[in-house]
Amino acid sequence: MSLEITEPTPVIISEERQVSDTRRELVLNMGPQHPSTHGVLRVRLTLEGETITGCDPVIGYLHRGVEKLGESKRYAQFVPWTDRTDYVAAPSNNLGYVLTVEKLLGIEAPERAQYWRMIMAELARLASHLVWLGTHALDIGALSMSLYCFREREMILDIFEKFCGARLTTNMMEIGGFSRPIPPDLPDMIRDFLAVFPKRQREYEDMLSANPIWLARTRGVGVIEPDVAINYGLTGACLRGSGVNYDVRKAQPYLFYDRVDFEVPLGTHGDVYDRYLVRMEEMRQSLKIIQQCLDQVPTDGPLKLAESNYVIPPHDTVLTTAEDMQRHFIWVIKGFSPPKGEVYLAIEHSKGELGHYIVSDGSPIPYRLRIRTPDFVNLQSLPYMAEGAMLADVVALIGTIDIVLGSVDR
Amino acid sequence: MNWAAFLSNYIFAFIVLNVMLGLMAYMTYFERKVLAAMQDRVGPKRTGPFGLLQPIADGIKLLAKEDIVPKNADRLVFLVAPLLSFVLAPLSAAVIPFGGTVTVFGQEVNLYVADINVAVLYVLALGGMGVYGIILGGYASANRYSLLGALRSAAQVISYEIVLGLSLVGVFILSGTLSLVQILEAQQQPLSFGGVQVPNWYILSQPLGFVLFLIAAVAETNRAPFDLPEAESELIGGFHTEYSGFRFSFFFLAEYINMIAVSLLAATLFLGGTDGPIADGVWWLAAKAALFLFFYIWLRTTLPRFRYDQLMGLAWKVLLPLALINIALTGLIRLWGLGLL
Amino acid sequence: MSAEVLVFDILGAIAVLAAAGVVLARNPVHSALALVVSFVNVAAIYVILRAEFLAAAQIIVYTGAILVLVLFVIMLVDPDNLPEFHGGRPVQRLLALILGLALLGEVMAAILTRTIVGQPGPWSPQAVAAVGGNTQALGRVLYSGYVLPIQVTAVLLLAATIGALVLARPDTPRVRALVRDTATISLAHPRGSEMANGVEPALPALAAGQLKLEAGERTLVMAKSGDDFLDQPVWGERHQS
Amino acid sequence: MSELTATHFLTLSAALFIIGMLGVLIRRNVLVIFMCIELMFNAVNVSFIGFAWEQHSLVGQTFALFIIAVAAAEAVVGLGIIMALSRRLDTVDIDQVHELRE
Repeated sequence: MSLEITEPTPVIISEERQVSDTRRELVLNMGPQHPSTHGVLRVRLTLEGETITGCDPVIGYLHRGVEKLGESKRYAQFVPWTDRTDYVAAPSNNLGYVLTVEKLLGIEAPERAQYWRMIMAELARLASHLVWLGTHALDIGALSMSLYCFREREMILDIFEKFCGARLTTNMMEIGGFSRPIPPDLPDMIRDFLAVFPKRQREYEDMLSANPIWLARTRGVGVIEPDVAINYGLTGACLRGSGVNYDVRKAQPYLFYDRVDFEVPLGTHGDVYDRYLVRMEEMRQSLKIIQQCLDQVPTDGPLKLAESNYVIPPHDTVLTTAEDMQRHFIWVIKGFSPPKGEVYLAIEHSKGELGHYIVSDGSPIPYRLRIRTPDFVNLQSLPYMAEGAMLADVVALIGTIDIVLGSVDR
Repeated sequence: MNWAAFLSNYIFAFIVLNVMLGLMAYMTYFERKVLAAMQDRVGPKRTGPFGLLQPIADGIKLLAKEDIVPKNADRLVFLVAPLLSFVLAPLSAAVIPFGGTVTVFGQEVNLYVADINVAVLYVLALGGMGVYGIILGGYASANRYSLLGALRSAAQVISYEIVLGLSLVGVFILSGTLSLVQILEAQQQPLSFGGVQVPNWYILSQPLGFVLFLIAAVAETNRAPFDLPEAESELIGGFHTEYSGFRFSFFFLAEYINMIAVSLLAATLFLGGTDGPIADGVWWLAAKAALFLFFYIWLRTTLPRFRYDQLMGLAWKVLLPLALINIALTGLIRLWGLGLL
Repeated sequence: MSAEVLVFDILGAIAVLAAAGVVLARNPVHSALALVVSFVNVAAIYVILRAEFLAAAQIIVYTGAILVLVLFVIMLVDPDNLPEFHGGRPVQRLLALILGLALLGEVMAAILTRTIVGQPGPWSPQAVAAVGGNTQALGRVLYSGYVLPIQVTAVLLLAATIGALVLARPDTPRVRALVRDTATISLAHPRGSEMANGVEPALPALAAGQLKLEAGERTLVMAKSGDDFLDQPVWGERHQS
Repeated sequence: MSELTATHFLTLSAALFIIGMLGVLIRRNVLVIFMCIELMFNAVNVSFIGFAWEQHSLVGQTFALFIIAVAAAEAVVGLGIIMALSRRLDTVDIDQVHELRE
């Protein structure tokens, strides 16, 4: 049979449709290579003069089939993949996956490890919010904000690097705790950061919060009513910006969030400015959480769950004791096989509720691995917000839902 | 024909033009350095000592870049448009007085290229003509979106040109003339204000006019919070999207020359150009112009961008009425001053 | 041939050629460009005729504003579907040409055989210079004998702007017409929606300490625990648009 | 002809006026017609200012100023009409604008 290769139909870049005798509608294509779409997002806008009448985001340019990959990797091998989804807050992704697997296995990391996991997750939240603020302000025109935000983010990345060797793709969390010891001067490094950051954050707020042009560009733009936010399934700052009180750390506390005192900021108008305020306040609350964790974390104690065939035995005993060597050998070759069943666990990621749903058929490889990333869901509200907005607002709207295409497309 | 006077004036004009072009080149360097300093980084320092050769390096780079002309572009207009805005920009330095008259080799040389009666209107006319570079650039690149971007920025420049003109009427009322040389002289006699020697600069007697002029000047040169056309290139396609190579640098450099020209104008009109507390001279003018240039860059780093409708709304609903009120007030004060009221 | 006449002739020739270019150009944008060249040269001629203010006014108003508006309209009217060059019937064109040449002959005859009548007015170049220049002299003349025409022109310009606004007012695009009042959900955890419709979600009764951050004029509400404000959503004024 | 006299600017004015008139008669594109009208305005201005120069009086220049103001007003309204016209009939060919006829 002849394999005729059909000429690919040219992608319609723009055409003008005659809507009514007097109005002409312009279809405009923004992206996928575009400075302010935070990655490879393409937005097809239909315009009427200056106002947007239709907007549909086109995604999939960064789809790597992470979930399908999950069905061919053993549980412990999949952790590096979780960094690559939301590459801006990798520790949070690791945490989400690892906690879900531990829930499936019915085991729990030692107390010291859980505290350190909380510290790293909150630092990841700060890093992610700094990237959001920098790019959001840059899109709306404040050039220097991105420079200042990335200067602070450097300090966090240095902490990650000291802790796990990598800045971005941290791959720091393992099932059952941490296998590497905590560097002794890490707590002081974090305390220095906690001392410097509030002053820097006040600098950001001096630049933006009361800046008339910033207020003009963000107030009343992209308003989402609370009920609409819930119906769209929005989570994180997008939901709390409209005043709905739902934070996974408070609703379903995991790790030791119930032992830590912090507050959840809620907006009152649900526009871009409110989401900006909510995220800035979240940064301050994260500082408070990290401070309390640093005070409460036991300075010694096991970092890794000991005898359990779900956990790789510690290095020092592998070579000396036969039993550990054998366990290490089986663990590496075959991996461990969890009980049959399914599990869903959600954590409060910087962008919203990050959920992992794993179906295990008892084999070392999960039967189904579903990752519910927050910004994929939050992105669905873009058309709702964009309708009726001005053309120049699209940039602000993309910034306010804080999407990273790695986790949108997976 | 008094050849000596003509020759000296010609030489002076030649010097002014070259200084303007040189300043323009080093304005890019100055901007990148100041921008970097404000953003906690270093800025160019590889090319030559302290990166001083950076403008030359940029120039060579742009010369080497391929000069693409879009297929169905309107060739002639496409080629002329950047030249138009580049050539018109330095002309407005011709009316700016760099000093009084000085004798060099026994020849009377007055330190301004031309003292025409309608100097400020001449500068406004050049501003008005500069719009053509933008419109024709957008039209000629044959793509629908750079055309829309060009029309937007043209509308912005026209609206702010009106505000610019009206904001200067206050100064004309006080100085009674349009020629910059006479305006400079009018600012030089210090006012004795309750015993205190206060320089009679128009910034003191025309604060509102000064602020309006500043805002309109920033908008007129498509800079800082009003740089929508540049941002527009992300959304709609600014007028210089299709340009590349040295042709693009004409647009790019025209912006800088406009900035320098407007700064010189602002320094002369409102801060008493070459008039300084100790020794009057062109260095005072340079210092004041540098102050304004720094202000341009400062705006660029800190302020976010206006949206198009806010930008136009600001011009027509806020600045224009303020300018008219300023004119009325200055007129009344002037009449009261002359005792006619 | 004094230098003045030479310059005048050059400028005049360019102006006339450019004017011809306006009529003959195939693409309206090119004819607009030709008109710009013609106006600039005419402005230069005004300077020769010692009317500097008029020259500046000509460039600012004619080329700087009117022609830019014309270019706007040319470009907004989608220049590709313009009528074919010289669509008029050839007979009409020929007739127009003959008519034009006849008129030109008549006018030239009148010009060449004219006799200067009336004695020269008061504003000799020396008098203009004494007053301070063309602008000052023009100001004196305008505001001594022509105050009424100025007011009339002002009213005319006002009428023109209002007229233009009415003409160019875009018909309102259909924008966010729908009022979004989907049923609200009571929020223990978002289980079901039994919100009595018509109940306006109000700001929750706030305990004293909870209203926290005075950001701009916008206040953030700080929730201490997961089940604060769960009875109904926190909401400012409902967005009717 | 060595000295600048009235005939110079009058011939220039006449030439511009004739060209403008021909343009109005010949061309079918409303916008070009509009530009030719501006050209005729300009021709009149040249003669006004020429006479002001010759008669040593500024009255001519004041009239020229008023003409510029009126031309601006006319241009604004004229272009508004052209815009509305082109939006409704989607053409700028003056021949097709004949709804008021018959």
